[in-house]
Amino acid sequence: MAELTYRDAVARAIAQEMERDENVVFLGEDVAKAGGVFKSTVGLYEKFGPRRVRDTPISEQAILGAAMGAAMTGLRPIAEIMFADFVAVCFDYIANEFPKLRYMTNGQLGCPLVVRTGNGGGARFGAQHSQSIENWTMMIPGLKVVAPSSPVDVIGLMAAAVRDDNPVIFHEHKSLYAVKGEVPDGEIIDTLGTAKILRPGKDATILALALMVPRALAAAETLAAEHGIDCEVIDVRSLVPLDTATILASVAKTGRLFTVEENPRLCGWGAEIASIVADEAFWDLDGPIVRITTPHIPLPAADHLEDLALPNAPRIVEKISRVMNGSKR
Amino acid sequence: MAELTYRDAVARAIAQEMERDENVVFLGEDVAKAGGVFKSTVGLYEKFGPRRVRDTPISEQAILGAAMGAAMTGLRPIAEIMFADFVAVCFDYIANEFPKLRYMTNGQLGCPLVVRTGNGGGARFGAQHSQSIENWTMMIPGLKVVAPSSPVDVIGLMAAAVRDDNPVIFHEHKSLYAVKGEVPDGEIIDTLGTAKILRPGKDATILALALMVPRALAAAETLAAEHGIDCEVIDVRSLVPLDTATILASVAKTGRLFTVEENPRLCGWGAEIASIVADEAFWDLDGPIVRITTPHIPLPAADHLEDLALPNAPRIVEKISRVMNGSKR
Amino acid sequence: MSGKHTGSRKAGLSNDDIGPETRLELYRLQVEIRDCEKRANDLFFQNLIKGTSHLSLGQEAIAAGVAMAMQPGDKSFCTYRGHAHTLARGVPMEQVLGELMLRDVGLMRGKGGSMHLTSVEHGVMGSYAIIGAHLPIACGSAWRAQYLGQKDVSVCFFGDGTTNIGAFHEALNFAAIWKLPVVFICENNLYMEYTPIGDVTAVEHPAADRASAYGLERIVVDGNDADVVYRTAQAAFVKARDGGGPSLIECMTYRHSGHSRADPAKYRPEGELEKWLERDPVKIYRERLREFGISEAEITAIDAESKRKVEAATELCKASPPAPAELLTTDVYADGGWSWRN
Amino acid sequence: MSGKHTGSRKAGLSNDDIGPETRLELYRLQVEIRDCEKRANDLFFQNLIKGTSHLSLGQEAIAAGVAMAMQPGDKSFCTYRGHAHTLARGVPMEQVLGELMLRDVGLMRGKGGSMHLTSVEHGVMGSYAIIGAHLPIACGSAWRAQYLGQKDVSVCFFGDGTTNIGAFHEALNFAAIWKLPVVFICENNLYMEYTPIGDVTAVEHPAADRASAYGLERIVVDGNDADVVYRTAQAAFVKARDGGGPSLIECMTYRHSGHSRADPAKYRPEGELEKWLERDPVKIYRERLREFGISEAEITAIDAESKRKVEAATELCKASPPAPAELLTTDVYADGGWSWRN
Ligand SMILES: Cc1ncc(C[n+]2csc(CCOP(=O)(O)OP(=O)(O)O)c2C)c(N)n1
Ligand SMILES: Cc1ncc(C[n+]2csc(CCOP(=O)(O)OP(=O)(O)O)c2C)c(N)n1
Ligand SMILES: [Mg+2]
Ligand SMILES: [Mg+2]
Repeated sequence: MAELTYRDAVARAIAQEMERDENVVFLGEDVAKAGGVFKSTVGLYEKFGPRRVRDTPISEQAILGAAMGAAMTGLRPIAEIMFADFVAVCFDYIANEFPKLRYMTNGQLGCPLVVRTGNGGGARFGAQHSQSIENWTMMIPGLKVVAPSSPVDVIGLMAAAVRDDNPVIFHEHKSLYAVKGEVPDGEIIDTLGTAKILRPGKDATILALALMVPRALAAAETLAAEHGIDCEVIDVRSLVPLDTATILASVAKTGRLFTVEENPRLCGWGAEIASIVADEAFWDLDGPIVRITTPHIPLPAADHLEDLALPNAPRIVEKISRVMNGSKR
Repeated sequence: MAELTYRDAVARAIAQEMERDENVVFLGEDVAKAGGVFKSTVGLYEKFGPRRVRDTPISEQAILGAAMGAAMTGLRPIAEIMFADFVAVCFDYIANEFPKLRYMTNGQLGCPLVVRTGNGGGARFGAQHSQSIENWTMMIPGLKVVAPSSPVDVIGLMAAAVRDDNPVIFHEHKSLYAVKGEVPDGEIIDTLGTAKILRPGKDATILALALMVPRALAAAETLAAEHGIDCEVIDVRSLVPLDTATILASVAKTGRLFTVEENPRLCGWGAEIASIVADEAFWDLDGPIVRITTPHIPLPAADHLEDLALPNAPRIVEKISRVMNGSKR
Repeated sequence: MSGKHTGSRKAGLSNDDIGPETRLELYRLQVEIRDCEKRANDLFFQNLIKGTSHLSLGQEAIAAGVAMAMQPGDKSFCTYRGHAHTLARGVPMEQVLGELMLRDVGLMRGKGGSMHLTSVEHGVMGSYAIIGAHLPIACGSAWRAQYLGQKDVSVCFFGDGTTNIGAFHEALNFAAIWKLPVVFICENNLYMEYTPIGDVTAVEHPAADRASAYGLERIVVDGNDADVVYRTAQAAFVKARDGGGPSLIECMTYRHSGHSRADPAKYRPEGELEKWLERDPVKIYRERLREFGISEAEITAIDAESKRKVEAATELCKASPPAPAELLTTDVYADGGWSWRN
Repeated sequence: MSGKHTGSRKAGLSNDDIGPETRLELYRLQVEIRDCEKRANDLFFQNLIKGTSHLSLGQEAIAAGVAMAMQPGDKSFCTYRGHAHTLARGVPMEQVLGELMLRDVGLMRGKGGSMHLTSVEHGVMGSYAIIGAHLPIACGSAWRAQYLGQKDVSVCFFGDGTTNIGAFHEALNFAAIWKLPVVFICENNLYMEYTPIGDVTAVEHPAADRASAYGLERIVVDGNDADVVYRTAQAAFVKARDGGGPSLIECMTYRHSGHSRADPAKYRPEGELEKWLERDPVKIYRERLREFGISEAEITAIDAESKRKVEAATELCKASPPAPAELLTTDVYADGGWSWRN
């Protein structure tokens, strides 16, 4: 058991998988000699050498295209797209190539690769370097999509992603890189498609992802202490596959659902889950489903404005307590 | 009043706007001399000449980038991205450039342009030429997004889009190009952000878009005739801005909501609307909100398989009648 | 048509580096592609082919010449205009026509359609319908070969219009700096869909005139002469296998039909097609065989066998049912299914 | 550093096409950019600049030389490394530093941040932070000028690393075929973020060695000599204004600091920085002024005035509040608001 940052967990996870399987290779911009712009891949180049850990030109399409070509012919590439926002310049691979290959070829070819991205806001980087793009990837059939919130989940889910025979988009959160957590020694493997109940509760279910998880947890403590509202907090972790069983069971118990989403509102992951619950658990619901999201705006650079935009614990507390008190239950 | 195809309505709409405003220019691949691969822009080159109607290389990023640069300095470009799927190769402009320019520059610059795309399935074109990508654009703050279902709406909404001072994504449906409809003579202008109740009803609200509109209407007739279920059918038309007033009023009246979406399920426009209704109209609901969508898969090329995938009138009837009968109301 | 490798005519049988066996094979491939493509065209007009399809009529020499230079294990990355390249690697006609007809007998049982022909068994690693996307993908396949020390070459086919999209540029630079065993074949048929390539390209030879931007040699060849294509490709493959890195070959050619099934190609200047029909690759090659003393009987036998194959394949396809409905949701994910939730 | 326009030194004051007035202005611009960038660096270490920032220390001659050659109405399209180009067009320091400090006094009142400096009033049409995106955008601005018969030129600045992304390729071809009045200025500072450009590029001069792929002239110049940059840009602008189409100019330079605020630039080989410091553009230019007989007093006055400006701007920014909270949701749409529903 050791304390590890989320940042160092990334490097450890990749190292774990590269050690296990010689076919795992890693490429991206400034990822090798420099250890990545977020310093999340420090040491990999030294450990695995220039054959397996490769710096690329600023050519995101070439990075993802090459990863795909290698994946479909036998390798297990991990590709970094530095800031998640840059997924937009290589979106063809995300939307049209990776996820359709197996289907279009009737199973003749597969695309076992992982795309890592530095996702999310909070670093005052402005509108083109701060987006939460989980829904850009969740909406595309044929991908798997995960977004860990803790160092141990980074390792376990990365291992599962690398070993998965499908294209997996792995959203790391930039504002979590410095966060520390306990991580067991030895190999860690987790399971895609599993949500985690981080705080059991009986009055309401709160779903959160990545940076929103610690905020939801903090809010739940305040809601319990100051408002007598006992929330169950679930870290969704995996958007595809989606652990609807855990979510539906929780809503069956609590009767109320809140989502805490960093994405701008429209078509966020919470919308999809809300629609599932409003269909399949409608009769379990004791009141409205409420989504707490970033407003549907680009993100501002200024610290005080960015802080206003992203959901935080006080806003979660305010919203949930108000909704729960106003409930016609 | 004349009968016009949806295809010809596109050309007429563009001509109407180009005649009105010399700053309206039109560019895209094979759009000028050849009149477009869907023949939807035939005659514009002849009418407005090579200065205003321009063929481009296969360079979607250059097309959208050039449209943006022209828009922010005074022109009113209409750009064609031939198949909506190709939005993936120029998604940076859709996601990171057009919609953030005004915000990032604190209002110093705007981006008044229209991107037309041939959207949707039904033509047996396979997984990379058949997608419904409304949600790719709806999820991005700062865009406006429309998807007309009839020739007259094509003209009116195109006029509104060209005159709007914001970037508007205009999703034409490939499988509607041959559809005919009555169109009044003279100038036609419509309003973005307005849904249309095409069939009033009291038992359930059905929301549909583009190709799903005629199918929802057909289903509603069958539901009324054979199942005694009187559905209100609303053509959403504009995803952003979204006419939530019309939708919420309808649900308040009917108590039931169904969406008919061509997109693969996850994070479709129906998810967003379902989440809005499950929040704001929860107490109006008499039963689950049910989304009828294409399954979350890439689209197959084979005709019989594609027909199975896209929602159609029988499937809509089957689903709605089953759900309405099983209602615990 | 300038540049390297252009001259091909040999004075006579002496000093023939290609030889009659290969020549007959090159001929057979071209004829079979020609006949199969013509049949595809007929089937479309009989409404037996739905959706779209993009023929290589007139461009057969490139598919044949490159494929003949390939070895088993080499990988082809094709476009929507990929029937020819798929057939050239030995994929049976009924699997190609069957996919065009969206029948169960098709290569992907109708799930992919004409634009996505794939036969991994024959080294056809997919046909891609988003312009430019497969150039980086071919780089990745070549990277795998380099990484694993495997000796296969990845070959990527694309058109003149494709050279103007960003992915072309990224792939060429990437292949060059990593010295990847990949060969890029640009089939310059003078048009993108309907627009002449010269109207939208800053250089005369859209691929070759850009080779130097990636430190590569400028290569333009007569793409209607299968011998020329064969020799040029062979040299590039040897270089790639020897660790010499990528090549970019621009083959000048012309498509006899429209861009896709529905295009009557009215945008062509008068006489252009006729001029190119004189340089029809099949015609050229038939003369070549005669020049090298191949008997008329041998030629006719190949012609007849090709027609027979097309007939047999057509019948087989017509008799084939559509795929079962269950196929709709198979193979989205590696577990064979489409489940995105529990 | 080979190619056109390289030689710049004049024998003496005679035959001086630039003249003392312009020279003093070129010097002033470089000094003010230098001082302002240094101040930005200090402010970052005082934690008064949050987020990121990318300095042009060492690259001032390019910003100054190009801006001096521009006319009012000409349009600049910059990158995240755009403070220098913004200042060079005459934007007051406090508006630049204010934006870096995310204060209300900033150009965009803190909404955009350091990577998106924009001052339409001064012809600065935005700074773009997605590599390559603004090259096509600059084409569009140039297209507008051409379309409306306006005589302004659009200038697009970018780095060496940017030449390897697809948008570069699309924009260059597009500009060339439409003969657009746009000038592309590549600041080759030898590195992308931390990776030497030579490690990831197939040619020595990432921009100039690709000019021919777009039918353009090969131009590489000494980017640390403001006179050279000024003359080269002037020629390109004249050509653009005369309908001669685009130019691509590669300016060789070096950044004295790391890529962005937090980068200590340890990846540089020993002695490299020192070598380039000898060719410091400000130092070079100070010597140039002396060479041309400008008095020490005049030089010192400019230096002093620059320092004064930086101090005044810093104080103004420190005193500026953050923007009011209401700004969060303004100017998403043209109606000034953010409403996506009724
Ligand atoms: C990104 C993208 N843009 C546009 C298209 C539509 N399209 C299909 S084929 C084609 C022309 C391609 O021309 P070329 O590369 O010369 O190939 P050819 O069809 O002549 O073989 C175009 C524009 C596409 N499939 N993908
Ligand atoms: C599409 C995209 N990929 C990667 C980045 C991250 N990035 C920011 S600056 C930079 C290096 C750019 O190098 P260069 O073009 O030489 O400009 P310089 O910073 O040296 O001025 C990179 C990779 C980005 N902003 N956009
Ligand atoms: Mg072509
Ligand atoms: Mg650089």
